[in-house]
Amino acid sequence: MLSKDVFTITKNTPIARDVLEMVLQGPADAVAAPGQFVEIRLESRFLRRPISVCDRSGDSVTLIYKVVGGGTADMAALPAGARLDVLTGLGNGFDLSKSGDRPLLLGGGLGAAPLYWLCRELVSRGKRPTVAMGFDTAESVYYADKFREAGAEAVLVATMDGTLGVKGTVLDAVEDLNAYSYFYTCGPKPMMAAIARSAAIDGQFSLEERMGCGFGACMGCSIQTRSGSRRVCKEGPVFEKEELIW
Amino acid sequence: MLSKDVFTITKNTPIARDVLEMVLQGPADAVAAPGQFVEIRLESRFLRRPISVCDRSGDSVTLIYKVVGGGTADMAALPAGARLDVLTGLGNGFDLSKSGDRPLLLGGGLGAAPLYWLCRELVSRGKRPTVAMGFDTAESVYYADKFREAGAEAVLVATMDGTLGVKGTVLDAVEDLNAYSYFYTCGPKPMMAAIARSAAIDGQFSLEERMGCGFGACMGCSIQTRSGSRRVCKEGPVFEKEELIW
Amino acid sequence: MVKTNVTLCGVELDNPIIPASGTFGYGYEFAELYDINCLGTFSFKGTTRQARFGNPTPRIAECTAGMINSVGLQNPGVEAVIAQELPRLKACFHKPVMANVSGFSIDEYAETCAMLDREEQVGWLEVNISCPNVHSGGMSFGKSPASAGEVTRAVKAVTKKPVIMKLSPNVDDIAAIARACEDAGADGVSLVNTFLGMRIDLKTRRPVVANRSGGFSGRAIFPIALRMVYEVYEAVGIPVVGMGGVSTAEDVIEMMLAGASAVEVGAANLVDPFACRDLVATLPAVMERYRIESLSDIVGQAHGK
Amino acid sequence: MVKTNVTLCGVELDNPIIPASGTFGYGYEFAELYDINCLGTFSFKGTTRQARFGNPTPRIAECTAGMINSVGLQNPGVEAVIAQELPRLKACFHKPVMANVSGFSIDEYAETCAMLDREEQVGWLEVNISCPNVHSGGMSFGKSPASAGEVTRAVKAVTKKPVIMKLSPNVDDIAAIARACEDAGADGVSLVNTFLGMRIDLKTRRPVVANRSGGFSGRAIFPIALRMVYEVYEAVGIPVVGMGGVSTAEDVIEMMLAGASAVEVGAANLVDPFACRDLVATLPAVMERYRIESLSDIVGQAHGK
Ligand SMILES: Cc1cc2nc3c(=O)[nH]c(=O)nc-3n(C[C@H](O)[C@H](O)[C@H](O)COP(=O)(O)OP(=O)(O)OC[C@H]3O[C@@H](n4cnc5c(N)ncnc54)[C@H](O)[C@@H]3O)c2cc1C
Ligand SMILES: Cc1cc2nc3c(=O)[nH]c(=O)nc-3n(C[C@H](O)[C@H](O)[C@H](O)COP(=O)(O)OP(=O)(O)OC[C@H]3O[C@@H](n4cnc5c(N)ncnc54)[C@H](O)[C@@H]3O)c2cc1C
Ligand SMILES: Cc1cc2nc3c(=O)[nH]c(=O)nc-3n(C[C@H](O)[C@H](O)[C@H](O)COP(=O)(O)O)c2cc1C
Ligand SMILES: Cc1cc2nc3c(=O)[nH]c(=O)nc-3n(C[C@H](O)[C@H](O)[C@H](O)COP(=O)(O)O)c2cc1C
Ligand code: FES
Ligand code: FES
Repeated sequence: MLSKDVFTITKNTPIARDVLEMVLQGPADAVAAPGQFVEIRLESRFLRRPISVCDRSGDSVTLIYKVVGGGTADMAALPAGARLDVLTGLGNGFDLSKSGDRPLLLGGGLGAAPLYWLCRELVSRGKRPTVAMGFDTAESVYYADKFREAGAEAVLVATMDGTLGVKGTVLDAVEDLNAYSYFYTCGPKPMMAAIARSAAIDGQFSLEERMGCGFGACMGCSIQTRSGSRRVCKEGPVFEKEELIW
Repeated sequence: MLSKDVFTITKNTPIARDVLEMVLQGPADAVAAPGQFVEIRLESRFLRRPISVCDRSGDSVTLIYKVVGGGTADMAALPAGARLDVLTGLGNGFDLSKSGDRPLLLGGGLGAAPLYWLCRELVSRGKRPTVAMGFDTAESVYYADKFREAGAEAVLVATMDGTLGVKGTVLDAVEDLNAYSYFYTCGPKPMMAAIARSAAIDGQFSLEERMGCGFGACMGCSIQTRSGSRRVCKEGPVFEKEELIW
Repeated sequence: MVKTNVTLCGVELDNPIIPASGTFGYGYEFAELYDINCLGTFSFKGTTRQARFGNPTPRIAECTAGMINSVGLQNPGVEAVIAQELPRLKACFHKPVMANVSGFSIDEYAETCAMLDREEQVGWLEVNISCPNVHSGGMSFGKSPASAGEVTRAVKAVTKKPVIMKLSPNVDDIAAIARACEDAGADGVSLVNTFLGMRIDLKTRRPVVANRSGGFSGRAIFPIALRMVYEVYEAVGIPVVGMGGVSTAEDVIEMMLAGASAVEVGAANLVDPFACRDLVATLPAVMERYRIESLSDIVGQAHGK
Repeated sequence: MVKTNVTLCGVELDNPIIPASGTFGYGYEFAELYDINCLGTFSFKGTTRQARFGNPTPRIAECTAGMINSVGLQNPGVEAVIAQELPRLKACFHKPVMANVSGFSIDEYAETCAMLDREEQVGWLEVNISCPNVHSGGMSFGKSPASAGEVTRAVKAVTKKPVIMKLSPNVDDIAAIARACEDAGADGVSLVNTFLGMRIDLKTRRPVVANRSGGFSGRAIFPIALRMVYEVYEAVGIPVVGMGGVSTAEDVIEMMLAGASAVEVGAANLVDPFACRDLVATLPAVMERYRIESLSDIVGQAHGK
């Protein structure tokens, strides 16, 4: 259920090239599942900015975001102590019940962020997730250690330029995709399309679309799926493999 | 000459009902004469806000303003320490050379503000200005003591409801307008029109118009005078009595 | 106690606040957030004879003080609306609702309206002849007085409910179109729909929305919409519903002074799901500040008549 | 080193930045603030055959992300412009200048243009058929393709200088007007002029500007202006000068991707007298960020042709 609240920024610091970690303190009860997102209002922007929940514990919500344009640049300029108007409880989130024992988490760039809380939740349910993360270059890598500390079975890193881990895409880092029980993925479209093509196992994809509202009112984010039209913000952002048309 | 600079607010506090005094610190050299004004940029407003200079000394500029709408409400919310983008050096200012020995300064409401620096300058030139100020009610009165301290010969206060000083308009506070050597006035249009009708002596009026730019570029503030069209922001805001058509 | 109630084509509203079509779905999702019976009414998502998926994504682009959408009338079609959406709507909203209808031919408009005419909860038909997002769609009907009149007549022939024609701002002379609708029997007009607008992505060097251009709305358009409401109010004798960029109670009052009997609110709902609830709540205090006792007294007052 | 130079109707500009008519006077007052020779050129205040005082005050109203003006073409008349303004302009600006002309009859347009044609420094005639602020004035010429073509022909007959027709956005189909101008011999078109807009004062319950409505411009209108530039670029083969809400170097590039050969900047000058100087200064860095080597290469690139 959507909630609109004021949060206070307790941390907002760089953790990789153009990437920041922001911690928000406030009434976070609506943040119900990994894979959900929030919508942040910024004074000088008309639309809110959708950002995935990277982690939640108690009244604290962690976001990881990359500065790509005006809105995220505004976010990066906010000091600790600043207050933000945030919609929480948006989107469906990942379905953990399907993970099997050895799920594979595949994150590309900023797409690794929502997998962190997912990883923690899977570990706490006794699963042994493997995390594979792909980046452009070593300077863009974040959270590899955090995933390890969270109890990931293995953390595989790939960089396109080979400056860290395996050279290539996230798929190059994973020896055999189909050796796992299930996958969860979030990242750039070409990466996810490649996963859809290679995976024999089932899994879930977290999608991105330009959003008007982020809570189901405008039909701005509708996509065609095998079971008809779906709003990425409401019925998504997480969709099962078999629903998606690539 | 116009100058565009960043000023720091060192003070921004209420001094009468809905009226605040703001002190700005910064490169104030362009503020050349009493009667000039500044244009303040506010983040959430498109146009700048024109405010008369109430006083200047060194790098400090004092403004007095009334909260009447969104922009002035934004101003009132600014804390000391905030920085403002300000255009200074706008408008012609009062012509002090014509004052004679016993000038009369007539201010209505916020119109008294620009007369303060004028009063100080006249005193420093050995003149003996009398100041007459009109307000709605006692709670709206400001700066009466400051004018006295500045060396005004007399400070006459009128309020419409009689709660302070003479009951009535600023003209009711002045026994005989024509007993003075010259007048300077700023205030609501009806008040200034009444002065224009009653005055046999010469004097100067400071006008207000809605402004686009405030520095002569848009023709938004043009008025018809006896000597042709004039921009209130550039050839004004101060005009000689004989130029104006009421 | 100030009076916020107004009358729209003979139907009384508790207040003039109406979430605009396409920004409030069929209401029931907002009803999970607050009791939507606090609203005057709302205009539901533009409904067509057949189901429509709408345009490809991206469908949204951000602008200074506004946004572009190219949703393209996505809706499940009038039959599904009647069978599935209206029952859900009825469960949470107990006032007459405004049915927003679009079409691709005069017959389609008439058919869809005839079906919605039979729905008890529908209080008004708002006939959209102004959607900029569908090629050869609604917009072309709103571009000439003749075709606007034709649609009006066709719809009036199939319904007893008040018919409000929704006009496009992308025209030379919106007052002429409004007059044609009035002459053809319209009970009211609503305006404005979105302005055709565009954004280009500097990185890809291509238009942001897949459909290239889309409908621009939000705070930015308010002064143009207000001028059009003012003009149309002078041109017609039927009620005018004003919209375009409304986001504060002050905006609502300004629209009404210009001539609006009621006011729709679009993009503001997308930025803040509680926008219309909050507008309803703040309206009385703002009325008091400007010494307005009854909103219905101020309609068109800026004309000084 | 990136290249900012562009060509406009055969005349080379060091950069595409052009302060728009009515927001830069005759230039010399800005020359007191900075060396205006850094600009591509500028378009001087709309000039008419006779002197005009313009409309009564208030002439200005503020809006979200924009403003309304109802100046009404205040200017000293073409003879005084030639006798008094151009010599002062020449003293501080050493490039060809754009002469902006308005009129109330075809003859008047032609007469004024003929007089300005004899002025050496005038590089282009920008013929305003789109001023919304004068009743029965320029705007009506810009409302139909036929009359737009007529003005174009009359002006072309009296000048050898490039003629740029300045179009109104308050029309059904701006591309059709542009095409009519091209067919009549125009060397370029510039767009957009202001949108008819309005604000009402809640305290007085009357329109803010004395003339009731006025011309709305500033950041708010950018997406509509951009769409029109895009459409007109598809419709004509002559150069398009884009304007409407431009205030950053990114906006300049977006306009050029849509099809503008050069870009005018209006209201932004009023908010910040140094706006155009700063645009010229920041353009190269922004070009580099988006990997643009030469601005003249990107004109119309968003069309993907
Ligand atoms: C469900 C969801 C979850 C997301 N989670 C994250 C995250 O955890 N971390 C992160 O860094 N980014 C995330 N994004 C992308 C993020 O929303 C954009 O990077 C951000 O909106 C860009 O804003 P901007 O103003 O900096 O860019 P601009 O390009 O200036 O933005 C202009 C407009 O486009 C929209 N936009 C631009 N890029 C995107 C995009 N990739 N997806 C959707 N809208 C976009 C903006 O929201 C805005 O409306 C997510 C997007 C979605 C839809
Ligand atoms: C030369 C000059 C000097 C001034 N000096 C002072 C001063 O010393 N102290 C003071 O309190 N006020 C002064 N004013 C008036 C002051 O500019 C307005 O009160 C202020 O702009 C209101 O802004 P707002 O956003 O609160 O009101 P809003 O009504 O929300 O403003 C909307 C628009 O109207 C303009 N506007 C509103 N009222 C006026 C007005 N009376 N005159 C000109 N423009 C107006 C605003 O600038 C803005 O563009 C002066 C005006 C001028 C022209
Ligand atoms: C996302 C979105 C979808 C819309 N869909 C419709 C629609 O289906 N039918 C319709 O008549 N208007 C539609 N509109 C137009 C709005 O109802 C309204 O006329 C317009 O947005 C102007 O109001 P605003 O500035 O408050 O948004 C839509 C607007 C938006 C933003
Ligand atoms: C105060 C003002 C005066 C204007 N006067 C003229 C004019 O004389 N002639 C003309 O062609 N356009 C005139 N315009 C229109 C501008 O040149 C420009 O077309 C319009 O403002 C859109 O650009 P902008 O959004 O950057 O302001 C004027 C605009 C403003 C704001
Ligand atoms: S973004 Fe509005 S419905 Fe998804
Ligand atoms: S306000 Fe622009 S010329 Fe005076």
